[in-house]
Amino acid sequence: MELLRQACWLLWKDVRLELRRRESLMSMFFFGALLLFLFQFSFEIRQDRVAEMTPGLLWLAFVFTGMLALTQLFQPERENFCLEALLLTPFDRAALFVSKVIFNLILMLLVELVVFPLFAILFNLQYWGLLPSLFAVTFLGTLGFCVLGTLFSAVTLKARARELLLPLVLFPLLIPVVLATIRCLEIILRSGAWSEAYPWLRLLIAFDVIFMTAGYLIFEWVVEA
Amino acid sequence: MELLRQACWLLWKDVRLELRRRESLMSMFFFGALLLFLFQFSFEIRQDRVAEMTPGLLWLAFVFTGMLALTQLFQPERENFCLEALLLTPFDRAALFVSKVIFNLILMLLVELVVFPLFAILFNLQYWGLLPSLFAVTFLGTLGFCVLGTLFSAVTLKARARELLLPLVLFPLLIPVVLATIRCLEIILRSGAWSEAYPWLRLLIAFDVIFMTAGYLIFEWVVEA
Amino acid sequence: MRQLSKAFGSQWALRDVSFDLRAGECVALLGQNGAGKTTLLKLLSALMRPTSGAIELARPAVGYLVPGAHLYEHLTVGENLRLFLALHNNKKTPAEVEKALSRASLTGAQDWLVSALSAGMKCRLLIAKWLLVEPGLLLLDEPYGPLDGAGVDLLESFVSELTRAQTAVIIATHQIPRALALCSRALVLTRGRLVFDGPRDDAAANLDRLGESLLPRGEAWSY
Amino acid sequence: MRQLSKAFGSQWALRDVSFDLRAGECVALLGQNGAGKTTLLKLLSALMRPTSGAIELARPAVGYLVPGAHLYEHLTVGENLRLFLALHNNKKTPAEVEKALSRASLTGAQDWLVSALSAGMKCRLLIAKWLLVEPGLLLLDEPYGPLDGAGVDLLESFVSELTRAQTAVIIATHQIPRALALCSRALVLTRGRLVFDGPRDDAAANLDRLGESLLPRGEAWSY
Amino acid sequence: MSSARRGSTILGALALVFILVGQYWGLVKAPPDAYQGDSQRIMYLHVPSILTAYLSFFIVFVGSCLYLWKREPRDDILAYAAAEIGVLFTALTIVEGAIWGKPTWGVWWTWDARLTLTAILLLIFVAYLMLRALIEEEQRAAVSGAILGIIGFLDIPLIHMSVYWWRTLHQPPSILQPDKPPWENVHPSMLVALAINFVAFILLYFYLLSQRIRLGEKQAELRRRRLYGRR
Ligand code: HEM
Ligand SMILES: Nc1ncnc2c1ncn2[C@@H]1O[C@H](COP(=O)(O)OP(=O)(O)OP(=O)(O)O)[C@@H](O)[C@H]1O
Ligand SMILES: Nc1ncnc2c1ncn2[C@@H]1O[C@H](COP(=O)(O)OP(=O)(O)OP(=O)(O)O)[C@@H](O)[C@H]1O
Ligand SMILES: [Mg+2]
Ligand SMILES: [Mg+2]
Repeated sequence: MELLRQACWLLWKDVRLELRRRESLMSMFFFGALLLFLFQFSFEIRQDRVAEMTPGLLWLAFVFTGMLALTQLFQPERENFCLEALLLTPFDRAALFVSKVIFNLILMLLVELVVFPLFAILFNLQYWGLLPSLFAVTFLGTLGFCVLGTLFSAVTLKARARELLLPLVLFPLLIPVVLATIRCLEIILRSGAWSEAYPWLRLLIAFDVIFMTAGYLIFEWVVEA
Repeated sequence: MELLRQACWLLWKDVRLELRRRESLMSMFFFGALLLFLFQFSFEIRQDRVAEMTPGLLWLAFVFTGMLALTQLFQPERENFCLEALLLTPFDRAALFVSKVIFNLILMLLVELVVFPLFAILFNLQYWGLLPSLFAVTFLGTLGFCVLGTLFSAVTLKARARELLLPLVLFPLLIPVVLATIRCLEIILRSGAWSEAYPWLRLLIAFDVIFMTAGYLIFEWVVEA
Repeated sequence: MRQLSKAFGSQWALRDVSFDLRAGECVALLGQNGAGKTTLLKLLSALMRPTSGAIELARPAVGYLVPGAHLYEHLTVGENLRLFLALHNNKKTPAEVEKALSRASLTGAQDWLVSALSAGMKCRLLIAKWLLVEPGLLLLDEPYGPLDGAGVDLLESFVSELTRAQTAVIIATHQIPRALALCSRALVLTRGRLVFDGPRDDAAANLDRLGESLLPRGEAWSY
Repeated sequence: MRQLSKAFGSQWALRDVSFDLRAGECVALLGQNGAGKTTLLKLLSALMRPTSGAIELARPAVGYLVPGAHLYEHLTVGENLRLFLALHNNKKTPAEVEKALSRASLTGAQDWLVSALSAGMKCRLLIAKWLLVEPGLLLLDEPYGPLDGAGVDLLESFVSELTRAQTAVIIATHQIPRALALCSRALVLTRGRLVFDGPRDDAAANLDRLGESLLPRGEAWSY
Repeated sequence: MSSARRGSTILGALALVFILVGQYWGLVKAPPDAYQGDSQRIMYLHVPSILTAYLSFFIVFVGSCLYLWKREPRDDILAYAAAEIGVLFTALTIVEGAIWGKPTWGVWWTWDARLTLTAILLLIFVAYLMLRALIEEEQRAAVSGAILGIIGFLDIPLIHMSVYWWRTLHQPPSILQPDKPPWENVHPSMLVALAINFVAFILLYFYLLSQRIRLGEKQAELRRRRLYGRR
């Protein structure tokens, strides 16, 4: 697959840029810890309320990380006309989209991987058994977030006025993704029953598929001259 | 005052750039709105708990959107060696600090101005009468946030993994601001009594004063070669 | 190239420019500051869309060299080359890469960050990159600027190699004597219009008439 | 300038460079790619700290001109000038600003965004900026690159004006004939060391010996 | 140079002796706590560790100030070294506390003011190390570190105040109060054990610090050698 090969190279480049040393990963870990501290200071999270608040808090952490990552996502391409350098090569434009989505996803998943257990320890939650399902749902939500976010971030790369409309369309689309994920998490945490979560889950998957396809198709137009 | 004159020019420049591109404001508004929706869907905020949860939620939303602005605060200076161009002029380095603090403050206050009423509407709150005091406290907190945030946004200008590093460095240092602001807001919402909030308020003011002074004195080292 | 025009806002940067390029031809693109040289090259490289007109390319691979741009500053020299070669679907061996770098006097700089290179070294690196990619049409935008004597030699031998390999080359520059010595044909732009298109000797003879400020006062421009 | 040295990591970019500058002197700074010219200028402009050695300046205002850099792309020409003049504590009137712009052939470009300027126009804008600021020491890093003939004339008249006003000027360039014609003194760097410091005629006579690759093969470098 | 090395070695040896004696005293000679039993013995490590961590923060501050003022690489090495060892001791305190907390309180962690403060301390130290690691250019990294060292130190009293108020003004103090040991009826040998361990930790701290400084100096020396050649 030509597309995948190119996407891998682009991904390799981003990863290279990010981790010349392993400290970036460490910073991820402490970042997760920090967010939980912040929550603790903002709301008294009492034991009896934790289960109820968990999905919201977790997603707050993830969305925040995601947004921060998005502002910097295309920074390497902004500098020194590197986007032009990429466009001069005959690569499939969608490969850039795929690689940035994956890069963003990796970053967020790493934070999530840290935050989940930390959350459990610090707030004394007993959801170890549910962890796989929680993670699966979160993954779907994160994917949707990354896809939309990458598109959004690519659009702001260009300052042309007419394209400022696109974020206006894109951004509200994030809300259903986040909503569906939170509801799913809530249901799983409350009852552990997948069956109840199905409608939300289907919605989530549908969103992911639609946005990925749309992004894949639209991206060439977004970055092209 | 030479310093103020220079700071005004630098501020004028930032405002000009922002008006032309609207990059920071747009992403901040979107993110702020997204956070509100997130809160709305994930925490059932009942009337009896409002006083307790509102300050945390609001302030968290501000801090997070503020973080977003901070990662982009020095973007214009990063491009095209403009920071060097500034350093070539014999201006007082502290003027850059002052101007960026004020600019960041303006951005955040604008966002707060929108988020406050939106929040009130979304959650059916009746705190219109308290609005001035709430705003005064929030202003003090926001100022503290902007002061340290600007300082470390400049410090981490050349760091890798910047979007994670900045909050990592900043948040632990901001804990007094976060705690003090939230407590003040809570006290005001609960009882409307200033007297109870005094110790916190004093702490907040002390924080603002100490770090404005420290930042002012130290900033020269931050940007120099 | 047919009737190429480009407007920015309400202003024409390029007005009805038409010309043909033969394979293996080397063309000097001359013109005052703001005449539209860079705009023309960007249109040719498809980094910009023409407001009107169309471009037809026989071999679609277009190389565009702007000194100092188009490199990831925080990747090393080797990483930059590997990335771009991979995206160009170019299967050069490491030995060939090493050879191109040594031609550009960058041996041993493989593991340097690009941000640690001097201006001339970055330009040499870009030359090495296009040397490896072998594009069908190469556009050079003021390539002489940061190069020292040896660098100019490298650039010119690189260009003549390419033209021998049937690549068309366009050089936009203000170093008129050097460019005319190297190229067989010249295009002159003035305020967005193509005012001259012909063999270099005609250009050299008519230069004063074509653009008043192409040469500094009193410059002898023998080649 | 005393014993100036600068190291990057474990590598010297500049090694024990010492020289004095008199007011009103014009110095050509020559050297191969990577010789350390840019590094030296950055040290002089205090944008970099020397690893060892010290710089003493009689008049502290240092101007540093690098074509294409040091401008806010998303501000207009006028806004850029106003900002930098204000920060330089320079109280030029709008009429004077207008005059400097018209000297740089940028009349009417006041309200253009800098990102809409061509490379040469940006360079002219920088010249206009330093023309207005009148620094005590001006450093030029490869200023000829993007300038057309008229631009070179502008630059050179600007430089001679400054030297007449007792400003010292250092020009780092690969356009050796032009630089030597303009300057009274030359410095030659080779791999970070100052190998020549003397009047331009000595430099011109010894150029082949000083750096093998300063000039392209067979270039006649009369001035 | 070599006398400094000898001093450092003596420091290390002394620290070792004191640690051994202190451990003997703490683990064997001091009686078990009346309420907590043997688990209380971890206090003999716990309290000295946090003390050295505080000391560390102060040294980072001093080193940072000196560096910004004089620009001597020596001061930067000092600050960096102190920060690294500070992380070690702060982390140690938390781990010991957690180990202690499990049997006494039944949880590893609780949001008590003192615990929170220690954790924030750790986060600041860690941020310091991250900041330095993620900035490529050496001088930049040193200056950035110095700034964080100073600001962080100035911030400590404010953080301290806010965290304590957070726990006291806001809600009744938690049932768990690690800071109120029954001093009235402490056995004297408990105090002796604590004192010996204090000395031991301080000695250990300075030993580690001197070693870490030596390491930093060696690295600087190595860089210099690469530049100037062997001399
Ligand atoms: C993660 C858990 C813990 C942390 C981070 C922690 C941190 C600290 C700190 C910072 C101090 C020094 C405070 C000062 O002198 O002002 C301290 C002292 C002390 N801690 Fe802990 N601690 C933890 C758990 C515990 C536990 C579980 C106990 C025992 C039940 C305990 C008992 C003590 C005692 C007895 C002192 C010294 C006496 C005093 O200053 O009043 N700590 N701890
Ligand atoms: N992005 C843009 N927006 C608006 N106008 C532009 C833009 N880019 C170029 N122009 C205008 O188009 C004209 C041609 O610019 P171009 O960069 O092609 O000139 P050039 O021949 O390359 O000049 P130089 O020799 O100085 O590099 C100029 O008048 C310039 O102001
Ligand atoms: N930031 C940096 N980090 C590491 N090495 C650097 C850095 N900047 C420059 N160098 C190295 O220092 C040496 C001198 O570079 P400098 O840019 O001063 O050369 P120059 O004389 O300006 O060359 P040119 O004519 O190509 O512009 C080069 O070997 C370069 O690789
Ligand atoms: Mg051009
Ligand atoms: Mg240079």
